[in-house]
Amino acid sequence: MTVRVQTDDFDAGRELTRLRREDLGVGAVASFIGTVRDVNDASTITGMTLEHYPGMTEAALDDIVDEARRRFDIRDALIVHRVGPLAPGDQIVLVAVTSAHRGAAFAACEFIMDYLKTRAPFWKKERLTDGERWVEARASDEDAARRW
Amino acid sequence: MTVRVQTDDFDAGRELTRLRREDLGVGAVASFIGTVRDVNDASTITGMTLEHYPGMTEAALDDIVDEARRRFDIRDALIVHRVGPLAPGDQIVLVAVTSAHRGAAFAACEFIMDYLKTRAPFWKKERLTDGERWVEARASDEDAARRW
Amino acid sequence: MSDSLSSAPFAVRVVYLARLHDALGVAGETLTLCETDAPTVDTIVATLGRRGGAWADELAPGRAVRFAVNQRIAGRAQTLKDGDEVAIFPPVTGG
Amino acid sequence: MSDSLSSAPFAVRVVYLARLHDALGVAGETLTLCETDAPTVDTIVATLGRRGGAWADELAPGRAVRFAVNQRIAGRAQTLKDGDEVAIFPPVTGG
Repeated sequence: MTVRVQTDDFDAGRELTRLRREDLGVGAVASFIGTVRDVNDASTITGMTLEHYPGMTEAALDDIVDEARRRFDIRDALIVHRVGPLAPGDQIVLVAVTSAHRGAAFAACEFIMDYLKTRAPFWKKERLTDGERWVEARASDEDAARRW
Repeated sequence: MTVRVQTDDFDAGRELTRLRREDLGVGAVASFIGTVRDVNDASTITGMTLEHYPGMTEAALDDIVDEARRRFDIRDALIVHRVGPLAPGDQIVLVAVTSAHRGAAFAACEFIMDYLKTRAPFWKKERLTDGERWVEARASDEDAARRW
Repeated sequence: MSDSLSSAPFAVRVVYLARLHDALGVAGETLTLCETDAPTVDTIVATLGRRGGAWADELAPGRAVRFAVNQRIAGRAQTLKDGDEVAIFPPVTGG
Repeated sequence: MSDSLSSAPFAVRVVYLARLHDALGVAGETLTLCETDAPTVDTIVATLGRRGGAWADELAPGRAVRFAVNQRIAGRAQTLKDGDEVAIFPPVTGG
């Protein structure tokens, strides 16, 4: 079980290989990568900065992974989340879950993303062609987290 | 939209990068990797052979991806499925889906796996310490496919 | 078999896959059908089942068997025409 | 403020994050509270709101604001003790 917050990019393929390595009980690896789009709410995005609450971030992510392990029959899980300045196309977050059978891996991966979106202390500030703006939280993310 | 059936292994990281490359409208990449476990139904598995129906396989996978595109708001999708002899730990299948928002990518990825498990002409023959056996289809896979 | 116009015989390629290939000991064969029978996938299953032995076992009612006609999933009622390829196989287990 | 035993003043570190940091123009400050008030997160919100201006705007009832006490998500009713760190921030938008 690994949680990392970093400014550097990550190599998703290598992270997935490392997560399941040596565990021949793994039959399923579900993963999610969030990336920076070049448009949001009809505005062109030239980049964004991801801010976080350093003292709290890792602990919040650890709690989410712990909760996923309690709810789903999974073997391991990984969250890597970037902070700092990012450009369109850049990777923001990687969530990966291993399990024996695919149902638990899919469910835990989506659960972790839904909880991360509503409980982990990250904030996005978008750069537009004419200034900056803080991204507003979406009601749909609250709805997604309440499903579980 | 890409579908490949091959004996060679695949590099999941490179496949994911290629799938979303150049498309700055992608905000979400959901993926699944199926791997060979070293145990199944309480027997030790020393390897397996994946057989398929060559004339039909690609067309069946194309149909599944087409159906996913009709049902979900996705930008692109990829299936890579291996055939031939495999060892425990080996990768069997990669399914990856890109979309603007994560809900569609997660749903389409799981949909494609559920349909692939019940509609694509692949069969697994496991090697045990004392012989071989054809893997039996699971009722849970039929149930999973019927959810959609 | 008659070769009159209304009951022309025609050929269908039958392919056996996975467990059926192993159990029947052949990868495939060509069957000649009669147009007057309005043959379907079920006609082939019945014909093969009458061979007895592994054929009767593998194709017995209640055995989970799936079909494709010309590389598309098909049901037992699907009608056949000259040149069709009929595949017979167990439920799939890929992924 | 009294310094009698039953109403000892104590210090709480308050941290402003993301949009609140920008709008309030400070990253954080130390507030002194009185034990007799049985102070909660809401005590801090009310105290800050009375400053008017951006403080009143950002912390007005109905604005979506979230809290953490000692780096754990907390509600407005959570009581505070000496040395606590209270973070005030908008709903999160990571991932």
